[in-house]
Amino acid sequence: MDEKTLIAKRVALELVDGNLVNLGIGLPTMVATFLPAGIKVFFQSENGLIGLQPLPEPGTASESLTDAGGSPVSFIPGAAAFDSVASFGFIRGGHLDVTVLGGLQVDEGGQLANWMVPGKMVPGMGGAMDLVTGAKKVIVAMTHTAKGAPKILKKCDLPLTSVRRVSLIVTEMAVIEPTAEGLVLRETAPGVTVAEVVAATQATLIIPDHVPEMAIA
Amino acid sequence: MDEKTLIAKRVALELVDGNLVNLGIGLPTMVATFLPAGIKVFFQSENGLIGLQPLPEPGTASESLTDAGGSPVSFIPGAAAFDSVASFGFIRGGHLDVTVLGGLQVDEGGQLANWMVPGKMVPGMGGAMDLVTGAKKVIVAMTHTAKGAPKILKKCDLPLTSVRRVSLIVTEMAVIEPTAEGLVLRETAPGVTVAEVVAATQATLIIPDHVPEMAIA
Amino acid sequence: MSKVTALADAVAKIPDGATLMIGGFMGVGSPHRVIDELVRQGKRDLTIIANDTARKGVDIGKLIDAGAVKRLVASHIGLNPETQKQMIAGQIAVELVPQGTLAERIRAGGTGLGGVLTATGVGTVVADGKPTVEIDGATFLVEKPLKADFALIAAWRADYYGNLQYQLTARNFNPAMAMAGATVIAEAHEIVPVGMIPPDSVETVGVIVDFLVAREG
Amino acid sequence: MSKVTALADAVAKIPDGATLMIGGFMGVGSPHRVIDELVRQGKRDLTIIANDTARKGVDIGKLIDAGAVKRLVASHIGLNPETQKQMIAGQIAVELVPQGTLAERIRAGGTGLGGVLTATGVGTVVADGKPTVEIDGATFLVEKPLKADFALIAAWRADYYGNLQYQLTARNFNPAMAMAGATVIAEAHEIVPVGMIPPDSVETVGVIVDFLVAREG
Repeated sequence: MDEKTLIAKRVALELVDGNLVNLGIGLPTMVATFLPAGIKVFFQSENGLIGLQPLPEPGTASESLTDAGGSPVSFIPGAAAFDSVASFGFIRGGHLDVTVLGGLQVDEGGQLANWMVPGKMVPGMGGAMDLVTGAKKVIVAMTHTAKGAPKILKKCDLPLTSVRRVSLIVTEMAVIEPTAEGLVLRETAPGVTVAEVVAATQATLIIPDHVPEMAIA
Repeated sequence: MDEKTLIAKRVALELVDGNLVNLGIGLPTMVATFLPAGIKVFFQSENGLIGLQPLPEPGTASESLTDAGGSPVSFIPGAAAFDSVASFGFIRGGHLDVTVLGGLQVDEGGQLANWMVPGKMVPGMGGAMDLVTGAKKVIVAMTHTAKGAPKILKKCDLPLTSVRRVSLIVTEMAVIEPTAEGLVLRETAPGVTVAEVVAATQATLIIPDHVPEMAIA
Repeated sequence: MSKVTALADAVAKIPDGATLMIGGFMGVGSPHRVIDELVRQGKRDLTIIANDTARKGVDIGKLIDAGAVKRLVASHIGLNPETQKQMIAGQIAVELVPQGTLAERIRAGGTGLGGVLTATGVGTVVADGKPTVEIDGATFLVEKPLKADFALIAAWRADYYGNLQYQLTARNFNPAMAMAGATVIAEAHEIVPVGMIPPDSVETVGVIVDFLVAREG
Repeated sequence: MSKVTALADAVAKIPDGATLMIGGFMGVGSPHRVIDELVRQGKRDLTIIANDTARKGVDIGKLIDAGAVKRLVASHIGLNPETQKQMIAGQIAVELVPQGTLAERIRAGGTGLGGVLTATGVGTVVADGKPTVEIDGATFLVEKPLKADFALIAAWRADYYGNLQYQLTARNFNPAMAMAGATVIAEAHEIVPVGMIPPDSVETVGVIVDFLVAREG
């Protein structure tokens, strides 16, 4: 299993039947593929849809229906469309149960930076600041390191996406929960030791007596 | 012609083709009956409709369609329904061309009091404060006096509806325009003298050299 | 995932002392059956947020008649003398709010905004005790968001997921209140299979509706 | 009262230097024909308020390619390298705004609110230089309303009065922008007789639309 699949499968276990979920573009989108059996969730696309699903077959795209990345999608029976004002009303108003986003950095305060690298990459924050500030549960799905350098730091040096503490960090090495006391190591990936996670993490991790292995199939 | 008909007919002359107009309950509602020929306006009902018209025939009422007073109405082709948030978005956002409301008092500053008599009548302001604050043109349609006592005063002693200066006062005796300089007497009703208007008005009126008679049929 | 619940069971979830938003405008678009059941179950000490209290013996007026209401936030109570009587007798604490401000405060509560900045009410009794802010030379009141323990909503058509459609002026406060209630109980004239309401016609998204009350018998 | 206007005539009303809101999300729901005509007429020094600038050579991207834009307010420009190039070269002044805040600022401009109170952006670079207010112990940014000289809107269906319906995720910023433009130019896939769109299906009310551009040929 490649690392992105591992991350997506582990994130999928966080979703609860009936949840309203927003998946960021890229890795987070893969989460939809790995929903546990019997779990039905509603996917929101912030450009104005609840009830998004992948295009069922080629040749059925509409120019009036894409995901937030601009790719053609479809909708489930019982879907609803709305404008951008209403869409962010759901997000800001706490009606969104879970958002899954990528990350550039997360720090010991659980604060996320994921929208710009000054002088290098200034794409704009899109909906990320609203999502991280407003969603009930914020899951950061990212690789543990970038070119060998840790992404989980004592303090983010990139501009923050929000001062709000994220709920969970899922990487190919570990599941880490930011708490008021600091970052708690909740799970390690199959074949990864606690020492290896600690070595790949700049931030101080709180290590419970027992750190189980991720329960993924 | 009774005084209410006179007032309604004169107010109707203020409406311009294509205007979006909100008529208050009571006397203002009568204005719709006296639209000049060739003038098409859209009536807004603040409970959620643009394109209101009277019920065309008995037996065609719907429990889902009333005016803001709760009376059954109908709609013209091209009408639109919306919720209370959107309805007051039109009003507050300056999209409403004209509002016609009743008045208890108007003063030399052109400020209107029309929503409560402390200790006596506390019905609530409903939409009046938003209408007077937000409409492009505010027309007060009221009798000139109440039981012989002037209603156009130096200073309102009832609680104000808005600090915004209204655009025009139309009574059965006169048309008066509040300006930065004060209340200007613009027209007198047929058979009413300037001296009679002045006598029935507590506020100081600015009297132009020529005060024409209301041009109503 | 059907949200359909028996009327008595849904209403039984509402404790004495709860804060309820109730949709409707002079009884049009009010959840008639839910209101009758609130009275039948003898709820007490309710705080009601609604545009008005209809007329004596009608809709929300029945809750007033039953002495079930200890606090009321509304824009207009002028057509229900019983409400005014209980207010004057000190049995109901009434907060009167301009209708557009009421709609925006409910919207702010449901969409996570910190408050409403409006010119409506500036310089009037409505402004008493409220902070103001200056923005580009104009003065605005800071009005606080409104939320409720329960939003009681009436719709024209629902599907089993709780997606709702409204009709004409029976829409009014219902869509905004559905967003601002921690728990949402909706009654509908008709419940249709999921997928019957096209995505562009859904006005309240089912994910925010908790209980759906069908027409009896 | 038909609002139908020839494309070239409608676009000719837009002067160089104008502030334009343009609907669409990565080109979905953008007024394609109006944008092409803006380029053809060689407009210069435009300020554009839009969610994004699509891709190079696509929709709003064509205005960027033409060097017609001197200022841009958007939430995301990451998929258009030309926009980033002109920003870095100092040819376009770019203000990046969180997507939900952008939507609310446009809504505030169109509905007469003094600003937006949001937690999104608090403690981040987005908050730099902006006032904050404390409400019940929480901190909110005060974000200013946005208005435009022209709103350029794309709809699915229009009637001759300018009532508009949108489709799925092609809705996005269009309805809010239609309220916030001093002059509104809408293009539609289809124009139908007045009365064909039921009142409950009208999403943008014709009274706020100034010019309607039909599909050519």
